[in-house]
Amino acid sequence: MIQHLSLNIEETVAVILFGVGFTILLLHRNLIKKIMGMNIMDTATYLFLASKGYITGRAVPIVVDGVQEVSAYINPVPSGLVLTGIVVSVSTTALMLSLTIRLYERYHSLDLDEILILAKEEEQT
Amino acid sequence: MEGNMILLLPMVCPVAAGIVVLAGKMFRKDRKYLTGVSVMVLVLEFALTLWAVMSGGSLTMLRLTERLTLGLGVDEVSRLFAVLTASVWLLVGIYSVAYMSHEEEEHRFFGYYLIVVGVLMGLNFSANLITLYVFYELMTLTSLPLVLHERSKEAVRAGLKYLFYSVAGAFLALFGIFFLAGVSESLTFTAGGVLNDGALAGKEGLLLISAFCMIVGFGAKAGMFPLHGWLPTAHPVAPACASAVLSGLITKAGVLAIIRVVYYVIGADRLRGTWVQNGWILLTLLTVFMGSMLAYREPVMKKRLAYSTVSQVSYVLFGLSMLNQTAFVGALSHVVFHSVIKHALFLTAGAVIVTTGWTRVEQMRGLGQVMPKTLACYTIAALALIGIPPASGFVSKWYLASGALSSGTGVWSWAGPAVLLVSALLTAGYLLPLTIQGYFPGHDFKGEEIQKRKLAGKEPSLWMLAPIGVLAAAALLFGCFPGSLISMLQSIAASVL
Amino acid sequence: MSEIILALPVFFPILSGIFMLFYRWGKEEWSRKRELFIEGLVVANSLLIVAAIAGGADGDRRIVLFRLYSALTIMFKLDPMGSVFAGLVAFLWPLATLYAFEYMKHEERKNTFFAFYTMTYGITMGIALAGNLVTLYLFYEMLTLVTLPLVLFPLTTEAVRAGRAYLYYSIGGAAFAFIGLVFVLGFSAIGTTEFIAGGMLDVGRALESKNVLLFVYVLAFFGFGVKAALFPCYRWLPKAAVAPTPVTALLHAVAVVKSGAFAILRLTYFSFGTEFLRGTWAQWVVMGAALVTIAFGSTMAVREVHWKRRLAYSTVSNLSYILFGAAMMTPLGLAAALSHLVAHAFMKICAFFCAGAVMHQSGKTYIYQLNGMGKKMPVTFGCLLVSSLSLMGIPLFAGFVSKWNLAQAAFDSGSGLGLVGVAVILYSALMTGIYMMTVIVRAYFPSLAGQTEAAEEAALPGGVDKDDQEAAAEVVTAEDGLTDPGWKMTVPLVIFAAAILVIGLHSAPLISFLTMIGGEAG
Amino acid sequence: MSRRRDNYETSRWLRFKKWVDGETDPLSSGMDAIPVVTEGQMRERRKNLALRKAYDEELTRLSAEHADKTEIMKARGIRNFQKFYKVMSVILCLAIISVLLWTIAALPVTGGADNPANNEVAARYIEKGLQETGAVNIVTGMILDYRAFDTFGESCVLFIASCCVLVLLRLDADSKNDNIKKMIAESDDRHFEPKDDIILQKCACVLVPVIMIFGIYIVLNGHLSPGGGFSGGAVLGSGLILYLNAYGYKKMSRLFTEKVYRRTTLCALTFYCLAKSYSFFTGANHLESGIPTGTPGAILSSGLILPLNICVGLVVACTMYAFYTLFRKGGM
Amino acid sequence: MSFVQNFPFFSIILAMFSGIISSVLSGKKARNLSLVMIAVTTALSAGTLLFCLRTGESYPYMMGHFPAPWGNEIRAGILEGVTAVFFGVVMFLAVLGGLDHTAEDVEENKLNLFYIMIDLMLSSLLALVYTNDLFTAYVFVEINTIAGCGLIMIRQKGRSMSAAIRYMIMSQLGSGLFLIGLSILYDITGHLLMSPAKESVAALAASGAYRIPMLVIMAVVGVGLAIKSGLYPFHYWIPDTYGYATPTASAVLSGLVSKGYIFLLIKIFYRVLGYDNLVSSQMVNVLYVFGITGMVMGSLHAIHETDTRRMTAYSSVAQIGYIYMGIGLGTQYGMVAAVFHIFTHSATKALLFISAVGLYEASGDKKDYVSLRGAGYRNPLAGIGFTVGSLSMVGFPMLSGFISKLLFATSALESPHKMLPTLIVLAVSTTLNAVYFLRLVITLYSRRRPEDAPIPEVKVRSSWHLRLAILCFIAVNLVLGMWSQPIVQAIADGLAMFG
Repeated sequence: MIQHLSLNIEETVAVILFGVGFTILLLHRNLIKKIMGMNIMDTATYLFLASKGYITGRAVPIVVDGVQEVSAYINPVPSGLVLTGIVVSVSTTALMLSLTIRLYERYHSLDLDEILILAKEEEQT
Repeated sequence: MEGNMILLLPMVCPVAAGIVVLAGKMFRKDRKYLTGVSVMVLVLEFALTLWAVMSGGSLTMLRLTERLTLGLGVDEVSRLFAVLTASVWLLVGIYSVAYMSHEEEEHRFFGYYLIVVGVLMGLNFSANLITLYVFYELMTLTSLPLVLHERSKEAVRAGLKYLFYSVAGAFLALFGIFFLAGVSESLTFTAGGVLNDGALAGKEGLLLISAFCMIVGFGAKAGMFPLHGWLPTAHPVAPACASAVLSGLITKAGVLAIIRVVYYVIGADRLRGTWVQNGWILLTLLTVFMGSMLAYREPVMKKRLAYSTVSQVSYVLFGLSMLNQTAFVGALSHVVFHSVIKHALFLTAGAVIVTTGWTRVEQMRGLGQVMPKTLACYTIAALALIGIPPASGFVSKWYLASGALSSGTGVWSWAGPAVLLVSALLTAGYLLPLTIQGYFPGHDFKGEEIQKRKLAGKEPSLWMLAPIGVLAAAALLFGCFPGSLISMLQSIAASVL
Repeated sequence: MSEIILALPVFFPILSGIFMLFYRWGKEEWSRKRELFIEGLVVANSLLIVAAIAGGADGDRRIVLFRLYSALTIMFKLDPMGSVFAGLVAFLWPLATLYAFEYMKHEERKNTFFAFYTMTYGITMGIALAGNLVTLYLFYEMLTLVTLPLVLFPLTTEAVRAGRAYLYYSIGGAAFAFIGLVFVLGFSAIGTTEFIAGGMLDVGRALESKNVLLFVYVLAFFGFGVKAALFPCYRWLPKAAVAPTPVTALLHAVAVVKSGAFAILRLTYFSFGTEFLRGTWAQWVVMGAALVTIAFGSTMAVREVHWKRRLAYSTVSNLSYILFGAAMMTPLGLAAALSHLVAHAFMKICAFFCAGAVMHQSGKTYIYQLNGMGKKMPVTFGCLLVSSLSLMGIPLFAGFVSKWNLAQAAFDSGSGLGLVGVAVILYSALMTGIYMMTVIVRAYFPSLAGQTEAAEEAALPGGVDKDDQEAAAEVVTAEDGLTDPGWKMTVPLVIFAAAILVIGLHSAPLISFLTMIGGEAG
Repeated sequence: MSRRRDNYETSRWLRFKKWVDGETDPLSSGMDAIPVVTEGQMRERRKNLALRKAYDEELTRLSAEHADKTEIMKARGIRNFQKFYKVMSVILCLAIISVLLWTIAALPVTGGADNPANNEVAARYIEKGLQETGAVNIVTGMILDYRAFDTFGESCVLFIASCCVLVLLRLDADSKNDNIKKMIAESDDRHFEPKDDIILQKCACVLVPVIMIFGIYIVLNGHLSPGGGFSGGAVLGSGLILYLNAYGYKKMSRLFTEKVYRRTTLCALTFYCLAKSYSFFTGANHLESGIPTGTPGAILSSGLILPLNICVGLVVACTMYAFYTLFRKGGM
Repeated sequence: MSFVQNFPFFSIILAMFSGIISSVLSGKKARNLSLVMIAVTTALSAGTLLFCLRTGESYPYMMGHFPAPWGNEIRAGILEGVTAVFFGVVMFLAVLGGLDHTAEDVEENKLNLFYIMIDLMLSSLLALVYTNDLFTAYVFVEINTIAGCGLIMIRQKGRSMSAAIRYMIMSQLGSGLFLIGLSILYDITGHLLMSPAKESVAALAASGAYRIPMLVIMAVVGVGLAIKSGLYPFHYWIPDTYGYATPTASAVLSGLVSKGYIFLLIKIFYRVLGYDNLVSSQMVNVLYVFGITGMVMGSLHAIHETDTRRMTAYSSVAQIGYIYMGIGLGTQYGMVAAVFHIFTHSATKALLFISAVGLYEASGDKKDYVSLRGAGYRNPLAGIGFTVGSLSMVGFPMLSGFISKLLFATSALESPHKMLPTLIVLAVSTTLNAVYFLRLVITLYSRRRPEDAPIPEVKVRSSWHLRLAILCFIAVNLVLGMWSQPIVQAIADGLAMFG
């Protein structure tokens, strides 16, 4: 298993990163850190995907000199998926950051638990 | 409704009269009306009973369901009980006319008094178990107002206690009835039993349980241990005349029911030698002894008499439990005798209460100076109850003891008579002190109270004295001339055993 | 299309009730005209039912209304057992309505009350006429809902609590009954849940998963048993006694609780089938539960000093008589259960109406407040006497007949638990004697030392709180000028009392009819 | 619990811990501009401070020994729950990592040419992509033609995200709500804006045109070389942001207002939507789309890909710029 | 190729397009556009449904010029049609019912943004329903998530924003897991379109290769979507989210969004992973356990709640438990029941949220029990609506909840081991539902007490659209409850088409 993991070193790293991101998302109370965790998680997934598309010794899938053989290029599909995924992650990051800004303006805190408590108190008063 | 309609009359007539008395306004205002009508109805009742007894036959009143009919019929046992009831009821009724004059709401007493006798007649004439049960329950309910009459807190409590013991007993009995209905063709009383062997197969154990339940259940009315508790509570609070009939006749309704169940439905043979018989004997002997002991220790007169009833009625039950002819004769004769005697005793106690207000035995020292005649009657009755020959109690006890000895029930055949004997001694112990203290109060007795209240020689009125006298005389006479009664009882015994 | 007469008695009152809710009746809040309208409506419906029954109740007449789902049809069917319940309700309802007019005289929102009251009639009919388990379940749930406003009617905190309890219990029960419904549907030999005398289970398949089915039967029994106030789930019934008396009387002594019992009968005899159930552990479980309830209900009734609650506990106990009969799973058992269903209806409605009459006339609700009322309200207490005696099971009254039948059936079934059952019934009868006769005695023979005693009794354990004690200290003896209520109350009372006597004295036709039903279904 | 030293506050461990927790601010020694705090902000802060103080007091009160027992239990419960939660999350994450590692061990080896992923799908993209889409960049061809629906969805993600940010952060000057007016006043961050920073302006003067041209290049050559609408748009957006930073809102608003932003986005997306709908519709109904693919390698080739790239580029550029401005001051 | 077959594509694009257009419209126009669009979309979906019913077949629809393994595809069948129609109807009514509140809660010049989100939400839901491509599904899941977040936070209160950020965090966890599952799946099959992916999966399953990754894919995708749809242990975001959003948003989120994910999950189970593989891998049992736990725990939480909106939200947790329980039963029939419950629950929960609006209006916008006392008299129609909804939740016959309960129960009969637990939990959960819903119903119809705070301004009569929406929802409920047979049949047929 270890050997196989070392062969799949990119994925292994990606997965560990994914786990790190996941942990941050769950554990940290600071919203900015949560967002970072989320980004790490997303990025790890893209790394995973991208490494899946790679084929040893082949070129970027941009047709050069009219060569159109399969053996010449790496798999273009994961690259496309990563492109799409990046946009999605940018969007969600932006959204979360803006939420964080609003919440910080309101409660002067980035601690999610504290924000929840303050929000509850605010509503009660 | 088919059959001899005359049987209905002793039932309907007093009930109707009772309702009229209860409802009519004029009875509340005018005492004369009330007493007059009541006595007349009682006399009429007596006549009707005799007529019905003479005419015999049977009557089907109603079909409750397909198999449950309400029917009346006349046989030897019902004759005995009916005549006894009617005559004693009449006497007590006459007594009540005087006794109740110082109570409130007399119309209610007389109303229910009349109704109860009607119900009792129904009970006596019942031709089957269901009818018996119906009247048994009705009797409980209609006699309840008699207990409650005083309406004091104790009276209400006592009334409820009476009700619950009776109802509990009745429901115990009902268990048996439920069972018996399933294993018999009909529940019509037939000497020797009506059970169907085919249906009974495999349910013998259950039969015994049912029989025992019924004995204990109906035994509640007869004051048999363990359901005897109501008697000593109910009697002291009820008017003396009510206590008299309660202990003299209504307890006998329980006896009648047991006779009917054991000898006319189940059949004595099925019980002989079983645990039911043994248990039953044990219970009766326990009751006999316990009743006497309690009576002996009881200071309140009416309560003492009540305990005495507990003990005495169990003599009857003991006789029945022996399941042999002689004892049966003894039992039935004791029914009659005890009824007569106990009425006499209770009426005396009532007379004492009315005249002097004394309720406790130790208050009654020197009673002989107040009412010697009454006390004389009391003494006769007491002697009869103890069983001193030639008074009546002796006859029945003789039959009971000899029946027991010849019953072949092992240890019971001699233990029973021994207990009876001890109990007779105790009876003497609790009844005679009144006589002795009454007539011979001793040197230290000054009779201050008697003098102060000018009670000396203040006999109760004739309305009260006469019934007591008649009853005391009967107690004596039955002992002297028991022949015809005994022969009649023997014929009954022969038919059922 | 003469079968439409089966659907009419169900929908006519429901629709009229809805109409009453929304129709604006001019200015005045209440008028004689409306009473006449409602009474006419109820009587007409009863006549419809009578006509329907007269047209033949052999189970062949049916009407399928619509299909809820593939095998689930909403269907009415008039069979003998249904006609017993239908006839009973049809007899009671007009009288109860009459009584309600008088009782509700001083209340507000009468319109709402009577609208729901009338709707309940239709829905109870729906239960009686339901041709299959689904229809029964449907109307069973609807019954909960329609009667809820009636329980809530006083809108006091107490009433709201009672309503909640009622609702939770009923819905919860129905949820468990639902399991039964599903299993019956799943194992039905005919693919639907239509009631067939003797059950419709595909026995071959059922035997394969016998224990599961038995377990489900027990669940469903307890589920429907909630409405019939089976032991662990009885609490709602005494609480619901806060509702106006016509509601307590008609619904919580007759329509609603009997629907539960009726549903159990349907479940046992017409769905699962006694063949399948008899002699299994399930039978012993349900019978045991019924017996526990009988004993428990009567005992609690004795402890209770609030009159209506006492009667409610009595209902708890008496309903389980019916369930005991049902659990016997013999033809005689069914007949006995049905006979108690009929008899208890009369006895308990009579008793409740008496309580209601007293409350209406004097506002007294506790038993120690009833001293000496028997003389002032002779008709009321006369009827109460009749119903008490009948409840106790004194011969000549209706209660004896049903008890007799129950005991006969128990002996006939030959099971040990049956015998225990007879003993329990007798115990309960004794308790009935205690809790009913104390009332009677108090009413007719008020203790002279009433004052002290009332206070004393109020201090007894048994749920008497401070207010009650104060109330007890306040009024002990009956006031002057107390009389029997108006004819609208007394007439139903007298009719019920008479009915009790008639059944008690001449029950042969009824019993033979019920035995016939039992013979078919057992 | 470790033994508490006297100089614990200055201990190395604490400093390390603070550094790890990010509590120390290397810039804390007065390098940042001193913000001018408005009165409203102060009030808000005071209020919040009071709230937080109350919250802290609540906590201390709860942990005080003579506090109500049940509340202590509650507080302890919360603390225990937090500990439990942390432990559970760590366990969960470790579990996820190990499960995924386990999975990876069973997956095909990276870079293998025979991996299942390298199947006929990828083959056709490579072999016929040029002919079918006209795009030299196979990835572009794939995402804008073969799998254009995904890409359209992706644009919509961006669009809706910008809408959400607008909802959250846009402060409307014409709003009737007083609260919002106050917020607008407070968030006016010109205090922080470098005022005519000459170095920045000169740099920007040089850089912005280059950046813009580069961005346009990337967008236009999306089908020929690495790049495309998104990357180009991002470059364009950064150019705009740089310009804004150098010259301020006033000058920027001559060039780029919210109206412009909206219209650009609308036009671009509408065109995108209509064009792709046309393409989808014709494709699905097996009709000829009638759009020439052109000569491979030429700028004006590969059918709709070029215009779509332009659209995406516009949208992305606008959105990036919009994000920036909104984050900064809630409006353009 | 019939023109009708274009309808699914039209409906998705139409929804998107109107969202894009709305960005420059005024709030009012955007609202009207949105309503018209939803109506048209629903009509188009109905057309699709009719077409599929008539032909009795499903069909793929190429998004572009390239067929299955290369180009994007959507796919329409009976089940998709039914779901799309249903989602359209619920969406329309939810928007209609919440109009007033939306106008109050949302700043006037952000109103168009709200409707953009509604439009895009609908388009993404439709795309999730119709999609035949896993990656498309991922992208639209993201749209859905962001739109949902937007709907929550558009009511810019502190709690709704904190709820939104929680929602976002949980959703991102879910999306991340979903995406990683997708990546692994792509790695071992090489396909993103469902039909070819399914073939590869079947081949792999037959050959026994890649067992572990397959299992992990099931788990990861299942958990990811379960988090997003709020299955019990992952439900923490639900109460805040549904409780503090504007009513339309609550109705849409609880009624549709979570259901969209569940539908997608079912679709992936059937169309990609293969239902038999799923059953044999014991994954269903895990879902089953989570489901029945959720059924009970959600209700227990709901009982503790005093805020009625949060209570209704917790009830959603329980109801989602029902759906997963149905999926977890592992039978075809259980799946039918689960899908039917998707419909039931969206109709009912939306009805509850919308009619609660009417009740809050009549109680000075307070949401706790005490303030709602007697609200049923103050706003009768809303009271009736809420009562009907509650009864349906409790499983009252003639209402939709009964049928789904029945379907669950009958399907439970087919699996011997899960039969009794299912039925008992069903019964317990029904009882618990009764406890909290009917407690509220009773509160609605009980009299206000003197000590209650007075109601500031009582708006007795709701606007016509609220009343219309409530009436329509009640009608939908009744239809589902009384004429369910064709719908269930359609679901069964549709599932059969899934393969």
